[in-house]
Amino acid sequence: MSVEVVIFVLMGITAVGGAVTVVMARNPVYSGIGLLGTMLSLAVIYVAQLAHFVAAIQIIVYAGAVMTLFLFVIMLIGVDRAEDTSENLPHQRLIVGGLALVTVGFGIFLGFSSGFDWVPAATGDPVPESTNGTVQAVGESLFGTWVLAFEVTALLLTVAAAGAIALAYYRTGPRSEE
Amino acid sequence: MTDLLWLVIALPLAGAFVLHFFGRYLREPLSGWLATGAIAAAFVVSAVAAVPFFQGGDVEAEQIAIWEWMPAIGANFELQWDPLSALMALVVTGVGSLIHLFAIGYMHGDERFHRFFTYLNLFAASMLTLVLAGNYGMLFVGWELVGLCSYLLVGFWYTRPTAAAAAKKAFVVNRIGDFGFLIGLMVVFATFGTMSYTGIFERVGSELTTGAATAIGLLFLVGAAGKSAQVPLYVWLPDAMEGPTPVSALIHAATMVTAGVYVVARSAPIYAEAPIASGAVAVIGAITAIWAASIAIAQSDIKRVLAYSTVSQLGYMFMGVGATAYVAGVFHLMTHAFFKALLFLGAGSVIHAMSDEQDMHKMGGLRRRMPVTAATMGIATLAIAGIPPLAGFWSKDEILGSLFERGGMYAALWIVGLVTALMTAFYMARQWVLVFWGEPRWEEGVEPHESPRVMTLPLIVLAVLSIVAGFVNTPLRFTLEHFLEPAFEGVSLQHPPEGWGMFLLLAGLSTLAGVAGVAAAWLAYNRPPQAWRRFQDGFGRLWTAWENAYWVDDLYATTIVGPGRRGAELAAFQVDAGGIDGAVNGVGWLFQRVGQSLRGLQTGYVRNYGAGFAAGLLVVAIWLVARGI
Amino acid sequence: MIAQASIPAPTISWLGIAPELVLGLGAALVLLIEVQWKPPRRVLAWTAGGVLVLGGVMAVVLHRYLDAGNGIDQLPFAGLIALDGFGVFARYVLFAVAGLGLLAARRMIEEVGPRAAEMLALMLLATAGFSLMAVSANLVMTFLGLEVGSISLYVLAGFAREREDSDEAAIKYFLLGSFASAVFVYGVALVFAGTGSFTLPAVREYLTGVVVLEPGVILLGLALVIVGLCFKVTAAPFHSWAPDVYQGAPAGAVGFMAAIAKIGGFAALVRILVSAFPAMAADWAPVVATISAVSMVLGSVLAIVQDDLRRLLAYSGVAHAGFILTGLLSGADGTADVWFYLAVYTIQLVASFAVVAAVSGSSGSRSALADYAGLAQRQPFLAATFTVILLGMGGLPLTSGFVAKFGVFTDAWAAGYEWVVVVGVLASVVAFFFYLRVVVTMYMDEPDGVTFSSSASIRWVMGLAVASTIIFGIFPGPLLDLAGNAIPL
Amino acid sequence: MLTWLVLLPALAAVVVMLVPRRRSEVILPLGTALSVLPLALAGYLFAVFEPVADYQFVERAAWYEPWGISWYLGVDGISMPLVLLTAILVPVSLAASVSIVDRRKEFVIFTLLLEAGMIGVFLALDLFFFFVFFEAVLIPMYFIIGIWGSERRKYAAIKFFLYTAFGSALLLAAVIAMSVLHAAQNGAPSFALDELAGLDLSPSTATLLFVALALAFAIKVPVFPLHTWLPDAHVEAPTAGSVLLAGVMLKLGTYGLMRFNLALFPQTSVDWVPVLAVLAVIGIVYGAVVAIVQPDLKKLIAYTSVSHLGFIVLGTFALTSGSLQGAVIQNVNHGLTTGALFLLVGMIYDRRHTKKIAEFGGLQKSMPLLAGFFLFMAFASIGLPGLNGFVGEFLVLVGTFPSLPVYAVIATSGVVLASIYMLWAYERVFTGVPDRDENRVLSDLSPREIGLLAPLAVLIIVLGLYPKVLLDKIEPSTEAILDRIEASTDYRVPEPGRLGDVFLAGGEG
Amino acid sequence: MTDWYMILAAVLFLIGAMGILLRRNALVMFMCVELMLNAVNLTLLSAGRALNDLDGQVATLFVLVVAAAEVVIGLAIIVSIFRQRDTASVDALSELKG
Repeated sequence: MSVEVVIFVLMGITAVGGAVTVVMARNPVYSGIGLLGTMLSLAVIYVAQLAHFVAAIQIIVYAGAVMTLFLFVIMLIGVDRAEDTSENLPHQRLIVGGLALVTVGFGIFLGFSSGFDWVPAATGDPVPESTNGTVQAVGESLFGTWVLAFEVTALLLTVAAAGAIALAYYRTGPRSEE
Repeated sequence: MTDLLWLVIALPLAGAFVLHFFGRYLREPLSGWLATGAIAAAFVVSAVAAVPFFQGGDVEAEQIAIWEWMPAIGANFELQWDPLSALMALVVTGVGSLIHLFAIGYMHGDERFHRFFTYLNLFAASMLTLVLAGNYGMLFVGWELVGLCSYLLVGFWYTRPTAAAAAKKAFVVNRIGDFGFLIGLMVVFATFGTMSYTGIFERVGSELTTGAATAIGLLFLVGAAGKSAQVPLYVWLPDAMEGPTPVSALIHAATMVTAGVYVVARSAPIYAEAPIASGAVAVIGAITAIWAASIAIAQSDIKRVLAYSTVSQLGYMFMGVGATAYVAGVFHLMTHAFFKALLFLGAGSVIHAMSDEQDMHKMGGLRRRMPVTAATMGIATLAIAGIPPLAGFWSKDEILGSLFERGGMYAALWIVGLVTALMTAFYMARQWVLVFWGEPRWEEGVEPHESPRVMTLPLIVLAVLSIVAGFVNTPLRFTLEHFLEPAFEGVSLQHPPEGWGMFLLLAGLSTLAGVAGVAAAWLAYNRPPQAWRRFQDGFGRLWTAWENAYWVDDLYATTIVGPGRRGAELAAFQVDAGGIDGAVNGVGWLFQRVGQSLRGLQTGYVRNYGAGFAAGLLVVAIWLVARGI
Repeated sequence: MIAQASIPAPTISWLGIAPELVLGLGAALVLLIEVQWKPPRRVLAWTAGGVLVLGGVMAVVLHRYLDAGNGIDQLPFAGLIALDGFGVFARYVLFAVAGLGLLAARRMIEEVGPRAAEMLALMLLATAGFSLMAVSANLVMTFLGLEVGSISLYVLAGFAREREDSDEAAIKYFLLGSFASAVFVYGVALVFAGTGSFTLPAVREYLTGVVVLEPGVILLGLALVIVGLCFKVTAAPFHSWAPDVYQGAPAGAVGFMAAIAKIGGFAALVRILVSAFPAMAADWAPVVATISAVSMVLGSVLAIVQDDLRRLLAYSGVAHAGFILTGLLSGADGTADVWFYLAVYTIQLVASFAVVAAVSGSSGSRSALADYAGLAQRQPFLAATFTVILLGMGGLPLTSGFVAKFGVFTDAWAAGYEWVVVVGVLASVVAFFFYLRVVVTMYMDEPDGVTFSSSASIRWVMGLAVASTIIFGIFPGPLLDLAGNAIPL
Repeated sequence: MLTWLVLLPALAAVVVMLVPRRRSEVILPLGTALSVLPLALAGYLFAVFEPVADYQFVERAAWYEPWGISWYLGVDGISMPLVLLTAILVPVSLAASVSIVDRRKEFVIFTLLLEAGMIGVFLALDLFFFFVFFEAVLIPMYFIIGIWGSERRKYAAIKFFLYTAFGSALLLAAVIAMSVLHAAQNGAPSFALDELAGLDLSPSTATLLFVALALAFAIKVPVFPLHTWLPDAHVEAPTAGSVLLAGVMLKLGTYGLMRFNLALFPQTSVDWVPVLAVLAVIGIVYGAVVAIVQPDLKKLIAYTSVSHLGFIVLGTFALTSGSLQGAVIQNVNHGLTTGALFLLVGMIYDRRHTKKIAEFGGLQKSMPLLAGFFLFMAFASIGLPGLNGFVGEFLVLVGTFPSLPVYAVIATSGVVLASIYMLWAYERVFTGVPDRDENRVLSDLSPREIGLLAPLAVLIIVLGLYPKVLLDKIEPSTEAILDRIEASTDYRVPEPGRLGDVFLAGGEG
Repeated sequence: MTDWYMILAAVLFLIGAMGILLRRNALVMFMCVELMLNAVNLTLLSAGRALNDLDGQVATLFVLVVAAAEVVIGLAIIVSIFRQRDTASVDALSELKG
């Protein structure tokens, strides 16, 4: 049993646990914490898969920036308390449960059918060198073959900035009472 | 001369045309004279064209093409000129001219005077088209056009609801007959590939099976029964008396109603191949003859008596042509045209004089006020009663003789004919007596007077004809028979028995019937009203049945018209509006309903949408993945 | 070891991305001008318009350059984008529709207050995003373009903040949109796992070159990709956001939003299916056919019962998505017809919402069908042109809509999907019903005292749209020829 | 030349469109005058039309090569009379529309566009363009009914549109299918009628296509039981709409059946004769029966169309020389007669503002001329020999009998029923004493109205007495259809005389 | 091993998807979207490793950026709504329907 397996089992459990927390927690703050747990677990798994740079970004961007933003908003709009999680839409849980059941059932069926290969294009065992996600390796790729995509993220951020401004910054006149 | 034969049709047609468009600019009598002139000219033309036939000898029938109409089915405008059509044309134009003349007086003062003559002329043209047609297609043109004119003229006084209804009834019942006639035409075309007389009669021997011939014969009989008012389609004719009396004389006595007889005579070569159809014609004729005669006995309306009499006499003609005694049938057609036209015109004269009174119970004693009318009508009455030597005697006797000679079933028909003759004599004499004899029973303020010359002149001419016309075909001299022979070439004609003995016996019998009828009527009716009422009561319920024409109209109303209308209403309002259209609208409604219920899926809750999305996703995913394993 | 290795300078095909570059820079320019000078909004609008025109010019230049065929790399940026007829046509349609959308939004720009610059920038960026999505030959690139465009549209949907509807539209659009994006990108990841490549031509080569014994993961990825994109193009049953968003979003922008997302979505869908997965056509075509049929039926039937014009147009859009998908069934043979359909339909869509904007006010929500009663008497031009547009969307002969439907149905029939065509023609009859309902309301109902206003820009939109509808209806040849080259690499 | 025939009305519409709204008084005269131009051109073409089977004045230009679509026009003996009929009825309907005051300009434009479309349908030899025109005519008619109709106009307009659009949807599918088949068999798609006629179709394919086409056309005709849109549309439409609807648009269906179903699927046509003949005969009887009791004069006439058009369908599928000629000429006849009847009902409506038969009575007293014209047209419709209606019906019946004797016999009852519904209606409307005050003071026809009816009356007489003007030109084309059917199927047109041996062989055993 | 990573990713994706369907707090729903994107990242990365292809990692970065941009806009929308309605429950936003 290699180290990777150990890491996978441990982190897998925490990741799933975090995810379940996100969905089940009555308090949005706990959901946020759960999400944070999942992200950190995934970061560890990334490291185990030699994706150092991605793991770092995962922690910086997700755990750092994104989650902070989430928690900030939670606090800002004051939903940091337990809420009623009972279902008010008729049949919603039934439907979702059914869908989940079908999905899981189909997944298990696939697992036993042995006709499903997750990475059929893989030619053999992973070669550590080729996917060692150092900053340099990733950077070369990012600024080489992926340069246009990288530039497009600039557009994305412009959109985010302009959108955020448009949505939140200006206040128009008093709301019309309808 | 036959080159100009088309003028026979064209002249009255032109008259109608001119009158239609310019009639309103003509002063009253002028339009009448114009119309009369047009048909008189047609008479002259046809008389001149018929000269070769009178001269005798081997005169071939002629076909004169005018123009192609529907060549695909061999129906073109072409004229047939043979003795039969010549005779018919002469009768139509001759009697027609006299009736036109009469109408100038009769219609005096009517606000649509010129319109009346338009229609009369149009009728004459149509009837001439019918009789001169060289093929069944064109014959049918005339056949229908006379129906149209009948419709127009019966409904001439359209503000009377009864007149309008009668006009419609006449046309519709005729159409029912046409139903058969049209199918007959289809069979003719399907059998021969043409509709022209010559084409058909050439091929009768080779192409025609008995089955087809019988079919054609029976189908033509249906049409003829409609047009010639035979049982069971005669019901329109009594109602058609709503029209002005000259119309009744011209259309419903002398000409149009004889078209059925003409068609059967014209189709003699076909009937010759179909004894069953021939027999059917005769039987129908016999039933009609006695049936209508019995009704006529009890009628009180002067024109209705004549109407039922016409029906009855047409039945006679049918008996004649049905027994293949075509000459006899046509002979009776001709004489009947004279005396029945005379009777109608006389009746018109009476009605005219009595200020439109038609009930004979309110007449009586008119002979002193209207001597000419009384005399001429008396002649006509004797003629139709079959009193020798008037015209009716000869023609009727020839039919009866032929029936007797034919024997078998036809002998039974002969007895029917004899009884009918008795009844005919009775009811005609009854009419004459009721109208002209006895004491006046006029309503207050009615001042009868003799009709003007323009009306009496035709009466006199027709009276003369009613006397002499019988002599064209007597056992002494079969002039008409020889005249018509070329038209019935190749058809074996039925004749009365040979020899004077038989003739005298049969003639004696029928004369006896006639005399007996006249005498009975005289005895019964030349008495005060109470007396003849008692006489009538002696017949009990039978008289009521006759008076009400055996309630046939009611029967038709309850068995055909009523259910038909209810059926139509069912179809229109239940089946069509409810069922078929309901189904169509139901589809629309269904779409709306489905749409409305699907709208329920769009709840507005984003999580519901998500679930729908996920469900769709799952289906697609499973579907695709399942294809990969 | 870390410091020495220098990264080689990438080769940049400036011309290849010139149109999008212009748009991106233009968006920045608009924002800068606003920050710097706070000019009248008219100036901003004209600037944005100019940017669009310039972008369009770039697209034309690129087209000419490609036609000249002087050895240009058709897959620049290591295959991130493809320079092909497909992209050329996509850009034309996108820029034309965006231009019309801008024109239709003219009044909203005036009314939206100080946020005009953001709105214009977002419109330009959305155009750029979907344009990239259309030219992208790489699934990740497609995802990026999709997100650039979609996120801009989320914001536009919520732009009329003074109306609660607008918020609702924005959050619904956003949540479901992100969900769908996640699905899409998961599909991309699985395709990558299955084929080892993000690049469409590479995927195609892999799939045609190798017999994949266990293609489950590829098919799963493909399913997710298809569904993700079907969401964008409002194909049923992934359409449920559309009616709500169209109804809630500001009228002035809805036409633009709806049209441009459809173009981008379909461009990506067609490109991915035709360019990368022709080998799996036997697998995806039945699925697409089913989605198409469901869309046609569901969209038509639901549109019948709508009382709100915007929802009606949304559901009709679902039906149209179904119609367009039928053209996809014959693969590469059908791309020309799909593009023709997309072009004429999106123009009509923008024009329809221009009328909505004219009647309800650019940010207003008054779009109940009853409000259109008597439009013919009050605004004859608007009513007449709208009628032509509606009939065009209905697919009446002599309009471009008919040629478009004819084209895609022919493709589907030729591909052996006769039943889809039968469903399609029947659905188009149902579609006539609801389009005619609008016409009936405009022409045959009496006005109830509502006043309508239309501006010159909206009349321009309508005029252009009607002209294109009729001209391409009678002489579709040139456009069809142009679309005929729109085959993805 | 033919292109101009299509374009002229469209251009006329454009000219009318350019008339400023304030000069609305010139619009109707202008529109009428302009609509005479196509009539003149059609008349000229008719005059120089050679009585041969081939298509004449053919024009063909590629429209979109890759799809195999071409602008392909031509006329033959089947379409020529219909083109002429269209060109005649449009000026008449326009001139009859003085009572339309509201939005008159649009009305004229729609009518002219309608004419362009209808002529296009008859001229198109390319199925694509046939379909285009077939469907395009719906829109102007939809507006004419929907805007200028009476109370339930919206319902009627939408019903009309959807019902017929449903039919054309199937037509579209069939057209697409044929072009795809042509591409599969000959390498390139094509929509040209003559080229599609050469398709090699399996029986099942041919049946499906035949049914799709037949359904589309049957709805248009309309064949029982697909007829219920017709009474609604007719009743609600304004006079001009009814005239053109009954006069021309129904003929699109019968024309389609003859032109396409017979030409493209000879064997299937022969196989399906019983089905269509049964429906046609049901339509004849049923339409007539239902017409009898209609309380609305216009609806009554509408139902008579169901009956009369049944004759045309019957004639078409009886597949004999006479029946086909009869069907073609009956197209024209029905157009003239029923068009005139609708004009007359419109004239009554203009005066009395009702169409309910029960409201009338004795109108002949106040309007003798109108009554006269009505009666004339009624008799033409009944099928009085000497008038046009008879020629068609008689040819159809007599022509049908050899091939479908039983149907012909049943169909003949339609002739009887026709006299019942028409004459009963006439009796109730025109005869008797006018017992309502408003019926007494009606003004008779104006010279303008006479001017509208008189040409139709003249045509009715001319066609009744000398149908050869049309038959000569029709015959080669109908013969060509029969030749084609005989050449490609086992069917043989029955020869005269066969009937005597086979159908009624009773006597000889 | 790769299969297990992929399965883990799939499970996370599924949990995220269920969260969106089950929770009505917009913020939590949005977190679930992030969860799904993380699952995608894990998939990309694991597949890239199995394929010996660094592109998987690079693609992960782009998904990450997209997620960040989405967060910005999503939170802005949520804040905007909260300001108007005092609620973060999406169930309260169901005026548009039918």
